[in-house]
Amino acid sequence: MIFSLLVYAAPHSHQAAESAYRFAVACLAQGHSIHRVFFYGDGVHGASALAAPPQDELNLPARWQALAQTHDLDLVVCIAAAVRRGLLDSNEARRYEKPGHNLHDGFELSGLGQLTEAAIVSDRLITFGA
Amino acid sequence: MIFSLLVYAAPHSHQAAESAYRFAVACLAQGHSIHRVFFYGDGVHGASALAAPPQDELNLPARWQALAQTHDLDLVVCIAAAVRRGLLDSNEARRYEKPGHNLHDGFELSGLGQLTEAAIVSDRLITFGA
Amino acid sequence: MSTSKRFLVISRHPPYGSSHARDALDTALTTAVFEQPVSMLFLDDGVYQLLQAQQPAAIQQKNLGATLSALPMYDIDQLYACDKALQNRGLQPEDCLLPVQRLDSNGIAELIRTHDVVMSF
Amino acid sequence: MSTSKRFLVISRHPPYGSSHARDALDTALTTAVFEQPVSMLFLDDGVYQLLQAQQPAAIQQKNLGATLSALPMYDIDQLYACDKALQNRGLQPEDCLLPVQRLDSNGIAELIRTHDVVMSF
Amino acid sequence: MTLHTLNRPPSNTALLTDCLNACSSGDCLLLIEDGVYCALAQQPLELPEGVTACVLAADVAARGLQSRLHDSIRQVDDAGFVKLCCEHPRVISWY
Amino acid sequence: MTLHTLNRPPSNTALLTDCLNACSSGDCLLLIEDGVYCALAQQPLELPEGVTACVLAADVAARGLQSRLHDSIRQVDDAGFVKLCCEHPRVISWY
Repeated sequence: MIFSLLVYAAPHSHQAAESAYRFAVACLAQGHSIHRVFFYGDGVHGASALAAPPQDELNLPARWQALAQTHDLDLVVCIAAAVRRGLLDSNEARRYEKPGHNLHDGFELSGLGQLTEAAIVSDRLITFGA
Repeated sequence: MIFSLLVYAAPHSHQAAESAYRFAVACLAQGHSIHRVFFYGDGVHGASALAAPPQDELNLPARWQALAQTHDLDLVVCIAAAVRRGLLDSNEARRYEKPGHNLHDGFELSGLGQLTEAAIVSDRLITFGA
Repeated sequence: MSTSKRFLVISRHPPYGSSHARDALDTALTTAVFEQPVSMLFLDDGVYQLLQAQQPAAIQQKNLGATLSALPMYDIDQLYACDKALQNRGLQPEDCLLPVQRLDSNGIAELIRTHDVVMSF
Repeated sequence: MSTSKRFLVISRHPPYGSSHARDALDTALTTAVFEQPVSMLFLDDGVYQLLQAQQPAAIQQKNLGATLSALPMYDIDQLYACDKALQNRGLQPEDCLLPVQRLDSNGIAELIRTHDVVMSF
Repeated sequence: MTLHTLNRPPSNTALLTDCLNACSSGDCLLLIEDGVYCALAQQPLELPEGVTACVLAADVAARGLQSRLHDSIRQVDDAGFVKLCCEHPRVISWY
Repeated sequence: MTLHTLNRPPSNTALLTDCLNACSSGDCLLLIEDGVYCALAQQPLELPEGVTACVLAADVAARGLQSRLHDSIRQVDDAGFVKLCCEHPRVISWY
């Protein structure tokens, strides 16, 4: 079956961000495929390249990237939610004349339409929110 | 009177972050002083140098910096909360070997003890949370 | 995107205090722009979004009510609200900035069954 | 920091679902490290933090119960909980990982009056 | 005397109850952000004896609630919020 | 048939009520994260007819609730969560 996930909670603040990752791992372990993980609202912080959690907490951006590489899944961050919250790729950093960028490798910024598209082409859309 | 504020909510996600700023402005306008604004939990995102909100929304990190310059107040971000959430100054970026840093000018990372100290030396500690 | 699904966006939060209401609305609008049929259901404090005369300029936020009023222009005209949520808050049809169909529990459960994708905020 | 104030940290949230409980605990511990007298009050679902046998390894979180048990070592021994919150959840003293004084509404209001700084999470 | 601020709607029953139970006579409750929905005439607040309630005017206007407030509740502006903080030696935020 | 996930404790009465009201016969309610507190024997859930409830085992263990669950509620692991999603054509998250 084809799944897509909507992550609408920030890591380290709400367990929902971690739950989404655990669900994705379980999903792939059972042979299902994940079309896209879409990060929206505070969920965008799950794509930060600068997060340095303590060793006994999950480094979710790194985990997501590793999962995406192994299983060829799409990690898309809502661009409008990201930009206002200070999560930029190099393009947006240039556009807004900011001194740096902090989107983790393996993620891309795109529009909310990618959520709609994911819902259309997937058999299931599962939201993890707070 | 001497005030300190505790900001425990992220801008653009919870109004509490904006309420704290409005309160600070009103406070200073009445001739009170603010010893420190302490950013904790998701509140740390209020100190992002990369936030690029739409023009009709407040750019809180820039506003706080301007207020701090004019009124000589301390903007302190809880270092433990910040580092796990991907908000780093240049020191922490080096320590954790991250490719960049994103703490807005005018803010500094420090320990939770700065909240205790603020509560001790201020006449009032007001929390804005979510 | 040839296939089309029926989308339902549930909005449970009041406006302005958090970004939930705005995010729900943006999701519904985007879905409509992608030419998918989309309905909106207001539950709990979400019904407060429907109140007229919102003036959020003083708290430096965009007027959510104004965006809501524009929903029919985007072909989002299937708008529903929990009857009990409206009643408990004393909200009459004339208090609302656009007409919604009032549903009881059975109506809500049935509405869900007639949609393919349900997103709640 | 010669002067000293009496601190009260209120903790209203259950463990693990959000960072509120951990943040409240870290605040209390830091206050104690800075040699200020600090009390903790558990309200609402915050009383679930007191439950024994927490095993958060499976959800990759630190054991909050273990940290709570260490509070007396940091001279945080003024621990209070809302009696009604415990009762409604069926929590007996023997279910709890450390002893707390149970307070009714009057007791809670009085506790607040005897503290200088109150931080709620 | 304590100033209590509360920023959630009354549907958050546990929060409102805890806040009201924690009040002593002479305390003041200031409703801000989504807390202003607690000030509506439709569902009158049951304040403990000796406790007064106010709302932050900007939050009331933002939500279109000007005509729906309960009579007994006073509106304050941001300066009034600061003044209330000065008048009460202790401020607790319920959120 | 719909799978409903819910991740808040029962003190969030409005959320739980909305979720249960939205259920049809044949639906399943999966309690996750802080939602597992809804599964305790102490305050039994009033499920609509034809609706079953499960809890996510890791979240139960994390909170020390193993011995406190209501008899009627089945525990599932992460794989079971995925399976439930497959068995129900529609998934709604209540949070």
